[in-house]
Formats: sequence, structure tokens, C-alpha cells
Amino acid sequence: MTLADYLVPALLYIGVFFYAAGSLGLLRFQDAELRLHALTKADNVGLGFVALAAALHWGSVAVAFKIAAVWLFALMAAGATAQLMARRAKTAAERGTDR
Amino acid sequence: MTLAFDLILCLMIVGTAAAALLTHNALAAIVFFIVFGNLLGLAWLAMNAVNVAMAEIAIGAGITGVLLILTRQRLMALGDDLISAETPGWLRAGAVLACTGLTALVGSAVLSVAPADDLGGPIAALLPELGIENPVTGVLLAFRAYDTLLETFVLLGALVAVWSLAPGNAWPRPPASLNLAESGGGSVAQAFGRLLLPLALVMAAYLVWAGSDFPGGAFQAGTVLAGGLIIAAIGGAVAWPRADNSILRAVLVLGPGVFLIIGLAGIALGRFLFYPPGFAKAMIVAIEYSLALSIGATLALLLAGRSVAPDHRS
Amino acid sequence: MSPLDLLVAVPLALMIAAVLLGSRGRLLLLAAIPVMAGLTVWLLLLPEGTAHIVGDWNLPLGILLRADGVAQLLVAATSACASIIGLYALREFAPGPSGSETAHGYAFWPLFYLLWGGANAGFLTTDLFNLYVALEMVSLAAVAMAAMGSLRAALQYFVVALVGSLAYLLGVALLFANYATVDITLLAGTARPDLATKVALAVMTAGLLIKAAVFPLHGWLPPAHAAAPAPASALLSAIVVKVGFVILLRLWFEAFPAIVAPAALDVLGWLGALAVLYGSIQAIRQETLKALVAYSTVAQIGYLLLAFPLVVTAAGSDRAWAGMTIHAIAHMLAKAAMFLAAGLMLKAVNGHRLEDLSGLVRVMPLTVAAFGLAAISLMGLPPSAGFIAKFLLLEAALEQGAVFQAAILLVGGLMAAVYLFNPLSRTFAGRDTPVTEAKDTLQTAAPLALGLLAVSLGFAGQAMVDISAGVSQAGPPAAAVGEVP
Amino acid sequence: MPTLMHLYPLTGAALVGLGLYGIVTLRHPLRQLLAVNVVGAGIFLILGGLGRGTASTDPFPQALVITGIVVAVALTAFGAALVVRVAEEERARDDTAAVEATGDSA
Repeated sequence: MTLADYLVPALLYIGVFFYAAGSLGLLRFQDAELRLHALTKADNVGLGFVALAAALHWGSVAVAFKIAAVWLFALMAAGATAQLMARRAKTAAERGTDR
Repeated sequence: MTLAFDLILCLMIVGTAAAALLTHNALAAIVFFIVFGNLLGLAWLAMNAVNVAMAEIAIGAGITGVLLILTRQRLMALGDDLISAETPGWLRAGAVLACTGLTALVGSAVLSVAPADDLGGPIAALLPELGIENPVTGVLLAFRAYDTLLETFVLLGALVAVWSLAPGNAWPRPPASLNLAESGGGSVAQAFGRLLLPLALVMAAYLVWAGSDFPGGAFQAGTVLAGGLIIAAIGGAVAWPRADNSILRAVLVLGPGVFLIIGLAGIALGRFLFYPPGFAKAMIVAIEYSLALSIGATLALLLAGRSVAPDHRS
Repeated sequence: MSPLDLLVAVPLALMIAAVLLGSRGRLLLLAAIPVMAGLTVWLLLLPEGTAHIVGDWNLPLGILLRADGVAQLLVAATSACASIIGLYALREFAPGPSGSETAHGYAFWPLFYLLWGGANAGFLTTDLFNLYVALEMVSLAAVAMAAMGSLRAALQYFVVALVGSLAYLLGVALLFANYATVDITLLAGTARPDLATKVALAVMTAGLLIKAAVFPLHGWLPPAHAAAPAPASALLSAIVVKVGFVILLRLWFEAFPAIVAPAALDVLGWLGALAVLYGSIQAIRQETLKALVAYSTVAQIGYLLLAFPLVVTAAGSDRAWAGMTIHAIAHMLAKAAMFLAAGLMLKAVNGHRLEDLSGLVRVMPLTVAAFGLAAISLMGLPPSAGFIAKFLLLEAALEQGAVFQAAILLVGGLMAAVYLFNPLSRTFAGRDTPVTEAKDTLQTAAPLALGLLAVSLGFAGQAMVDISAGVSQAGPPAAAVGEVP
Repeated sequence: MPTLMHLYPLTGAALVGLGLYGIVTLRHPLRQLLAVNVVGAGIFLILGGLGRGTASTDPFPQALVITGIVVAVALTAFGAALVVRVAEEERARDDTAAVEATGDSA
């Protein structure tokens, strides 16, 4: 057993924990901003840990680079989407509609 | 471990499909459908069919999902509440019986067939002749190139069919804008769109190139391109062209056109869609690049919809 | 070089041109007609059983194209119908006086060529999955054209057509899993009467019966066909429903004749008989002209299925086969003529009811004559192609002692006479209706040419019988089959 | 002889039945369109799932499935556009009817 053999499952568990936290937030938080906050922050940290685990598991620099690119991309997409959704939620709240 | 994974995945697939069909809320149905599509992608991965997994997630879940969401939005803007009228109990009971019967029948037919990789061997034997290593690309662009050629015309025809629905005073104006960034402060969406479009282009080019030897290919690449175009349109970074824009029309027919010309050129050498020995890969890559471009534009415009009249908002 | 692929490739190339040019490019049709006519003649002259693979890829991986009797006759009739309907449509789908184009004017032409190429692809291929793609090409164009008339009817047509296609595709999936091929000629050699094959055949047949609008799955057809613009109605009734029918022929008589139970054929025959009776009764009851013509299609499709049990029986089976095939092309020509003529008449009187037609024969005698010629073929009166078809079927039925089928054939002919005589007699009787439409020579000539063709083809009866017999029952050409694992 | 390999194609069979139930019982055309896509996905699972060998998956049905997915999205897009157009026309008809009704009463 190498260090990676311990690290990979450990990272996966940490990742899953953040995912669970994010999902819990999505379910329990009251308004759109808080829910988005849980979804984008916690889930992307979770994704980061899972990505790290995957990169370690395959143990190749090229693969690690690709996985890092995927994670960065997911971060940007989540950020941009969350911003759009938050703005939509804000205008909807101002107009007093629920759509 | 794998069996448990397969079982849970299959149960989730059936469960999300049932939820998508049975829920009263149309938006929830669409969301369940998108989850369903992504789970199907996982199923294809579990079956070692990476090419299909990519196509399913990108097209089956992605494009179809966006299409359903946009359609719902357009319908709601027209005052359609998307509530499916209650069907009478006898009809539902009959449907349950009939569909259970059909499932049992199809299921027992499925069980009577032993799963087997029958053609993988013969295909692998022929691939060196083509100079490519991805067998699925080989089937799509060589052995079944005729199917694929006709299919690209179905896609083109679908766009023409969508366009044909434009009301009299709208043609050939552009489709309704998807721009969400117009009312100030939209810089994030806009910047993201601007960033994504060139990224999508690079990604699409890579997918076509890699598709000869690894999973990927023209359809997956075209979908990535379409995704980039849609995001850019949402961010206001691109505006839909008019339907009579001649550059647009040229882009739309480029892929089917190149495919058809290469097919017809084959006649000079023997038969329709015959690739000259040694040039098969070059032909396939040429077809795939032009197809990816056309597919990307076609899918994006299929999502955008038909021309709308000047006073129309949606 | 071979017409088998060019008959598909040329319409597709024209579709590309039409996407680029829209209705400004509609005169390309004038170049397309001679080219397609030449290719069709070439196809008819090919030696019996000519077949070749696409590209360089043998079965079971590749796709086999083949010119058998059914393909030759149906492609020829499609060429004739599409060419003449296209000429009729030149005026209907043209840019406006100021050069402005409508969405319909633009979209009709690409869809027209898509339909033409898709139908030819379907008639000429022996591959069941390739047939699926061809079926979708045709359905897509057909629904879009129906939508130019009535959006509601088109939506209903769309859902029904989609369900039919999926049922067909489900069967294709089961067959591929079971036999590792979807080629009809290969399936014919290896067909087994096992569960998967039976389920596949059942769901495919159900799907195709929906697509061919066979009673009681016909509900979508009359509204869609009656509401569409005249050229679109003509294409739908003449060509589109025949594609589903040809796939049925391929499945029942080529891929799986060895395992089909006679009882199953009898069921299809019964459905056909019901379709003849129901469609005719409905046609008699209609008060609008295009609905009448559309229900007549439901009835006429019935004859095609009525012939199914006659074909498989050994005695006189050639005759029943020929009668069925000739009936398919006779109906194509006659129904296209009738929809075009009906379109002209209704436009002239600016109405749609039968009573609006009164006295029309004095104003547009040639168009009424075209309607009458088409009616002669649909009723099965000599010397029309419809007569040859019904005569052959009747002879086969009597020879096999199938009194029931013979009776339906006769009753159906009589009922056709009733429902077709009604609009014709109106044009002769009563006051003159004010006519609004300016005359257009090409549009007047189109249904007349199709009607004359439907009637005069009866004189070529023997030639058609000979062509229809050209079925390559012997299986695929040896050269086309690769290593089957 | 059922094997574990039958799991995915059997799931496909279940999806075919479920989707058909949706097509029959759902009255809104957009929901029917969604149901049609579920049936299609089920058929694809049958086609691809029965092409699995012990070590590899047959690329031939994979290619057919990809073709099928593309045809499905093309038809779905047209169907969706048709649904919107029908709703639009009906809305316009309702509006005209409403205008005429008020015109009569005035």
C-alpha cells in the first residue's frame, strides 16, 4: 500500500461530505441566495476533492492536467450560472412573483 | 460492488423516468428528465460505450433538456400552464395493463437473446484499412456512412421544418433572443459567453480530431459547439442571424454538402461513398470537421427556434 | 455508376440547393425532372435483381441497395408523381409579387426534395435500420407539409408518426440483437420462429400500420391530408403512406415469409377489408371534397392489406403480388391527380364543400376531367391501372376460393363509384358558381397528366406484371456478403 | 437464460413500457414529447445492451444508437416548435374571439 492508496479514498470521503453538506443546504436553506451559496460553494469544493482523488488514482500528469481543467471549468460555469440565477431571483423577489 | 452499482443505477434510471412522467409539475418533469439523461450516460459508461455516453449526455440530456426548458418558457409566455388534463381512470387502468403487458413481452424477448459482441471482431479487422482506431467512428463514417449521410439530412430537414412554422409577418427575421444579460450588470454572463465560445470551438476541434482514435467525433463535437453558441447567446455575446443570411445557410449545408460530394466522388472510383484506399482517414476527418460545424450551427438554431415577428417577446 | 444511389443523392443535392436558394431556386425543378426521369428509366432497364453495396463494405456491416420489382415500380411512380406535383407547386410556393418570400414558400422546396430522396432511399434499400432513417426523412417532411395546412392536425400526425417510428425501431433493435444483422436478405436466410423475432415482427407491424394509416389506426390521416395545401396533400397520400407499406412487404414477404403464420396474414387481410368498408362509408358521408378524397385513401390502403393473405398462398400468388404492387402505384397516380384537381377546383370556387362545386364543369372542364380520370382508376374501371390491379386481385381471390376477399373487392369498387360520383355529378348540375381564380396552364395540366397516366398505364398492364415479378428471392448477391461471424 | 448482462436491456424494456404509459395518459403534447424520448432511450438501451460481450461492447449498435439519438433530437426539436406554434395560434384565436365578443356587446 502506497500513500496514494490511503489518500484516494480519504479524498473521496471528504468530497462526498462536502457534496452532502451542499445538498443539505439546498434542501434546508430558506431563500434562493442561500441555496445557491450552498450549491455552488460546497459542491464545488466537493468536486475538487473528488477530482483530486481521481487525479491521484490515475497518477499521470497529463490526466491530472485535464482533470484540473475540468474542475476550473466547472467552477466558472457554476459561478456564472449562480450569478444569473441570483439576479433572476432578486428581480423576481422585487416584482413579488415566484417565477 | 459493480453489481450493486449497476442495480442502483438501473433503479435510479427507472425511478427518474417514472418521476418525469408521473409528476404534475412540468418543470419538475423536465428536471427529472435531465437527471434521467445523465444517469443514462452513466449507464452507457458502465457498458463500456463511451461514445454513446458522450452523445447521450450532450444531446439526449443536454440539448433535449435545454430544448424542453425553452419550450416550457415559451408556452408559459403564451399563457399555457402546461397542466396535463386529467385522464379518466379507466384509461389509466387500461394503460397500466397494456404497458405492463408490453414491458413483460419486450422483457421476455430481451431475456431470450444472449448478449454478445457479434460484429466487434469483423469491425476491428477492417479498421486498419481505414487508418482510424475508434470503431464507432469507423461504423458511423465508413461502414454505415450512408445512414449517417441520410441522418445529417434529417437534422437539416428538421431545421427547415422548424423554420417553416414562422408566421407570415415574421419570416425571415431572426429567432427570439435568448439574451439574459441585456438589463445592465449582465457582464458575468456576457464574459462567460465570450470566454466559452472560443473554448467550445477548441474543444470541438479536439473532439473531432481525437474521435478518429478515441471516443468522440462529429456529433459530440457539434453538440459542444452548439452548447457554446447557446451560452454565448444567453450572455448576449452572439445574436441570432436572419434566416436569409447566406453565410448562415452556407454553414448549415457545409457538412451534408461535403459528405454528399465525397460520396459522389466515390462513384468515379467505383461506388457511392467509396473512399480511395489510403485516403479513408483524410476523407473521414474532412467530413467530420465540416459536419461538426454544421451540426453545431443546426442544433443551436433548432434550440433558438423560428423567426419571430418584430413585436414579439419571449 | 448506378441509379440506385443517384436516385437518392440527386434529390439530396437539390435539397442543399433549395436550402441555399429557397423559392428563388424553385426552377431547379426543371433541371431535376429530366435527370430524375433519366435515372428512373435507367432503373427500369436494369437487369432483374441488380444490387450493390454502398462504399466498399460488405454485409452484414454495410448496406445493400437493390432494384427489385417493387422498388422499380414505386420509384418510377414516385418520380412521375413528384415531378408533376412539383410543377404544380411552382406557382403555389413562389415568391410574392414584390419578390418577398414566405416561410412556407422557402421551406416547401427543401422538404419536397427531402421527401423525394427519403422515399427513394426507402424503396431501394434492404437494410431495416437504413429504412428507419429513410422513414424519418419522409415523416419529417410530411408532418412539416401537413403543418402548412392545419397545425393541430399536424401535431396529432406528428405524435402518431413518432410512436409508429419508435415501435418500428424497437423491432429493429430486437432483430439486431437476435441475428447480428438488420439486412433483409440475410435475415431471410437465418430467420427463426423464436420469441424475440415474433415480438419484433409484431411491434414493427403495429408501428407500420400506424404509419400507413391502416384502419383502425387511420385516425390521424383524414384531418392532416385534408387540411394540407393541395401539393402537400398529394405528396402525403400518394407517396408517404406507401413507404410504410413497402417496409411491411419487406418484412412479411421477404425477411420472414418462412415463419409467418397464415393466421397472421388473415388478420391483416381482415384489417384491410374493414379499412375498405369503413373508409368508403366515411368517404360517402363526407360533405367536404378534400375530406372525401382523404377517406378514399384510407379505403384504398385497405386493398393493399386485403391482398396479403392472397399473396402467400401458392396458387396464383404471382398475380396477387402483381395486383397489390400495381394497385399501390395506380393509387399513387390517381390520388395525386385527384388532390391536385380538388385543390384547383376548391380554389376556383373559394370554398371547400361539395355543394360549392355545382356547375364547375362548364368553367374548368379539364380539371373536372382530371378528377374523373383519377376516379376511373380508383373505382377500378377499365382500361385504367386501377382496373388491372383489381382484376388481378379478383382473379387471384377467385382462384383461391377466397370469396370474402372477392366480395370486398367488388363492394369496395361500387362504394368508390358512389362516393366519387357524388362530387362529379355536382360539377355538372345546378347553377354556375362564381369563379375567382385566374387560369394557370401548368396547374391545369398537372392533374390531367397524372390522371391520364393512371388510366393509360392500364395498357402497360403486362409490362407492370413482369416488372413486379422481379423479386430477388434468391437472397443477397454472393459478392455482397462478407464474413458473418 | 437471464444473466447480469441483461440488466440494462431489461431496464430498457421497463422504460419502453413507462414511456408508452406516459404517451397514452399525458394529455399535454410537451409531456408526450418527453415520454417519447423516454421510450427512445429504452430502445437504445436494448439495442446497445444486448451488444455487450464479456470483454467488449459491439461498436455497431453503438453507432446505430448515436444515429438514433441525433434523429430523436431533430424530431423533438421540430415537435417542440410545433407545440409552441399551436399554442400561439390558439392564443391568437382566443384573443380575436375575445375582441369580437367585446365588440358585439359594445
